[in-house]
Amino acid sequence: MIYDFFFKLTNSNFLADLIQSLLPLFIFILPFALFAVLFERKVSAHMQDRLGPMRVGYHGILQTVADILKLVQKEDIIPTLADKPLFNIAPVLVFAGSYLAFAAIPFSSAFIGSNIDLGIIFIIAASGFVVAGILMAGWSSNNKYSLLGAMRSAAQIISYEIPTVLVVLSVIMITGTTNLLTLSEMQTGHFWNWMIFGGPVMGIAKFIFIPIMIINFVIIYISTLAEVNRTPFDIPEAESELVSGYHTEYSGMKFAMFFLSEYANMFAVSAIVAALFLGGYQSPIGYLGNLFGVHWLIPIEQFFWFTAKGIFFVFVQMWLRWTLPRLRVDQLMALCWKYLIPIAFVNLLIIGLITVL
Amino acid sequence: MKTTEEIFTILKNIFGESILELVTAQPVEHFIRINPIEINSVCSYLRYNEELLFDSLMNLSGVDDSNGEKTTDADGTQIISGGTLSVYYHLESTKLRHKLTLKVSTEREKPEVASVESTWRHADWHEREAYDLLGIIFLNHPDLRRILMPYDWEAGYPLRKDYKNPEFYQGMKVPY
Amino acid sequence: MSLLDKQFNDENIVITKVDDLLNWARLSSLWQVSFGLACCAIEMMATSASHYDFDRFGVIPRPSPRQSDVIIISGTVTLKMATRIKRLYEQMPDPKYVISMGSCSNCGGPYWEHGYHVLKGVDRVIPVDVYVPGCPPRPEALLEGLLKLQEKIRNESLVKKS
Amino acid sequence: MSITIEKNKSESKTGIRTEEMVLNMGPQHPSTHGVLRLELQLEGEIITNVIPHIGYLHRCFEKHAEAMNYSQVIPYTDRMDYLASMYNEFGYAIAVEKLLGIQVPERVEYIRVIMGELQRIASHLVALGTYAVDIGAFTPFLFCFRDREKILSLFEQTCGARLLYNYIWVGGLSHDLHPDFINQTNDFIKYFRPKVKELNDLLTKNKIFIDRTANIGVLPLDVAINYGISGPNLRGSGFKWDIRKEDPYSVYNKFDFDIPVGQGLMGKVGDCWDRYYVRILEMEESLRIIEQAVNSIPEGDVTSAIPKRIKPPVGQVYSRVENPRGELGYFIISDGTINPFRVKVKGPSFVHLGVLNEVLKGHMIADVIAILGSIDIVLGEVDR
Repeated sequence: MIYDFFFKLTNSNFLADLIQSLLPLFIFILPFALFAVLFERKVSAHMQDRLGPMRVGYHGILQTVADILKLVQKEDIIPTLADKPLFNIAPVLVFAGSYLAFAAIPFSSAFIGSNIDLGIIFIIAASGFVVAGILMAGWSSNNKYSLLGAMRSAAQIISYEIPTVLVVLSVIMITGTTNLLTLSEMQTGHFWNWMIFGGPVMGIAKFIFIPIMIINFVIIYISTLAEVNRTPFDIPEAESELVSGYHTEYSGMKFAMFFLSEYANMFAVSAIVAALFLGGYQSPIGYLGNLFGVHWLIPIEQFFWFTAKGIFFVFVQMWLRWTLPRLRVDQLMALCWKYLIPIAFVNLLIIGLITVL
Repeated sequence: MKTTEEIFTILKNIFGESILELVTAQPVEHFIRINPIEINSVCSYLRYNEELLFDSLMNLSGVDDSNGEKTTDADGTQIISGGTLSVYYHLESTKLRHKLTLKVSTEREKPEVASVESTWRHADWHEREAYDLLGIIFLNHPDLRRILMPYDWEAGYPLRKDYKNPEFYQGMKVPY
Repeated sequence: MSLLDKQFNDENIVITKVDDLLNWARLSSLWQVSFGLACCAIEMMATSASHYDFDRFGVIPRPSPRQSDVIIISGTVTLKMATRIKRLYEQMPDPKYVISMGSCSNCGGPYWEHGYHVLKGVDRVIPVDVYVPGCPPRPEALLEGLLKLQEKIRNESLVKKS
Repeated sequence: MSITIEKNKSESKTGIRTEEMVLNMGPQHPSTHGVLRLELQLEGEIITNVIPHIGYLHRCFEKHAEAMNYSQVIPYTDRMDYLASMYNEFGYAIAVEKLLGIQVPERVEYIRVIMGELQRIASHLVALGTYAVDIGAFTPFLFCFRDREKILSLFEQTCGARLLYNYIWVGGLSHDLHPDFINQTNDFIKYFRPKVKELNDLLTKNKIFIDRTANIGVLPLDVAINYGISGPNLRGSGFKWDIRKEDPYSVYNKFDFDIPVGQGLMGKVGDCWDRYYVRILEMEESLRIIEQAVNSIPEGDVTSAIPKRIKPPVGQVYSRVENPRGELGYFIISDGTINPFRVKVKGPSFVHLGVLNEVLKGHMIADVIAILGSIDIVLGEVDR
């Protein structure tokens, strides 16, 4: 839709493509990271009987802007003993990796960076890309805390990718597609068509699917939480143990890249969870656009629903962070390998059996 | 429950000459003076004997008795020569609920005391502290290093009464 | 060296406006090194806790000195610690600021006379921007110190003072 | 931030050269509770040896005590264990009073006990709050500090200071209580009881918290006594030992309170969780003492027994009190002048830190923080 609009306007495939892919970036993703940082500080403050930033703009709205502007001004320190090329590339890789995932996320039926057929697989691959950046950062800093943080991080992200992929696989088995747009379209209608309630399947199979899919949803939420290193799985950057983990030695803008990509990642994984399980951009109650017959309103409403779902999950992540203590490395691995993976695997088998039958 | 006097008699019977005297002239606390080289064997007896069972060392403190000959240097610093450094041991039995104070005195020029670290692990750091601040050398201590002051502190032992502060430490001015 | 590190010879509207913006950013997001030394550190913690809430001014503790802008020397600096503080200060990226909190780090405090192991004032090893008196200073005093520091930053300029 | 001191190099069977990693924690580290430096020798994430380096906050208390007169020492005792200043003064005052052989009025003793117990709650709140941060939960820390502010404001109204009070003097107090103190303390007790429950809900019974602390850092009783451990750490190991009961001082024998001990509810007796939970229970016991004391406090003058000039006879005394962290002992030698000849302090934190190597071996890096937080040290007292 957006593509058509711009194609008519510019009469050029290339420009329309470019605009379509850059639009989400500028109107949503970049501002989102800024918003999320402030949101986190406000959420934490209000949970702790505080107020949070108050002095910069109304209730501190401009706090993150000031933070980023300040980080730009900071001296860019490269430790003498650091591995300079790797040290410089690492934040860019992490930043790119986490923003790459946004390319395939369907914000609404008309608003997707790139409608790839292998959408979900692409997102998983792109987020796996981040690990390389983190390892580079940890290794090249020549700091033991960074190294330990990076090792923990790599181990954690790779381990938790397995339950994520198993759950994604079970969704793919039911729907038979990896295209996120198609997947979202299949969950259209009311909320009982969402994958968490068994998806568009009808009959007895649906009632078997419901408990399984709810368990799957919990598994994928936990493992995405671990993939973005949030509490209770924030051991790679555990402040009280490893100072700040793999980005201990980074200052100025390079640190800002890690900082922003962390928050971008939070939304990316929430978006995946929303797209896979909660109907993506589908409204749970129908559209105003349909009601009044204003069809151009629908994509905007879809955009609203999608971001609302995403931000809700981001909020839950924050809520957990400011409530729970963190796990230890071995407990974290035990949770993944002893509980999440077997359960996800059993779920996958059951779903496979039912779909085959 | 045993009083200091009773314990003194028990110890005197067993260790004889190593137990020097029982001091009761001062207010509040009475104590037994012991030969500094024998202190560990006395302590391990005190700890393991069924009647005494002093399983807890409450405190170990080194003291500069400041009882030597005092001379004043040309630049006004006091120098003490001769006299003694002492170590006080406060023991307690958590089972029999009695307490005891021991004192050993050693020469200022050659301050050597047997370590009680092997009897109570607690004494480890206290002895290191006494070494650090007063320069009392504990024989047979496994790890007698400075503990509070920097490892490369060369200006002597600060709690001695004739200690003089250095002017500079690693390029930083020390006096006000 | 980036453009922002340069100093300009003459003043003009662009530079002063950019100045204002950059100073505003700097003063409203002063991240502190989460680093405590002694008694004052408890008051510093109390300042970041609910009742006084340092976060209102944009101050959040960062565990790593590489990511912080201000170091609050909160307590007695001993000779053994002084070299570490100096190194910590050197690890911070420019522009960086120092608040000396409490009498001990201002001048040795109650330990000035007999403290054989106390550095009489942290300014003997690192430059200090704001001194907060008190033993320990109340959280309000620390907040006042922060506001003074903000005032100082507000008056910084890229223009060379002749 | 980390410097390698020395590396133990060895050849493994495969011919690959391996090195034991030495990780330096501190003196500036977010969770060393001050300026402690731990040299950890690691094999992967497992600790093989720990060498604590202390003295980064050595403020020469004992030298100052020799150079000041008896009443001038009190502000310096405040600055040792700065989280429990009231109790440090309390212990020092008792020791000097023993040396002088004077009795203080009953009202003074009551006020000292109330202040001491309020201080115990405040100190435990900091201990529990920072422990939560070490484990990774931020919110309980801020809740604890919020409640601690209430106690500090009680102190502030009484003596004008928030942290270092100089309130308990030899033979008396600097001021009497202010008129509204009793009411406000009663209000505080009413306010605080539900907050303990809140803390329990948020942290104590959290599954992750239990996983992180139960069966970690087990300190067996015989090791504890051998190392001279006291206070909540000793009680966490299951030994009912509290100087307030065993060797009563002041007016503690007039109050009815229990001594909580670690029972190994979540794991072995003497683990981190037990030590943590003993502190929670102790706060409730302290509330009980305060409640009894404020409601039976006698009238009287608080400054009448303060001697004009403190000049004890030649002698010595070792006097100890139950500080929030354990047995705080003052060994004072008097040579008959107005200055103490020697004051040696046995700080509980100093003693407790010595046991670290024993407890830590074989645990993981993450447990270092859990164990260090659970033994609750204050560096001001370790280094004095």
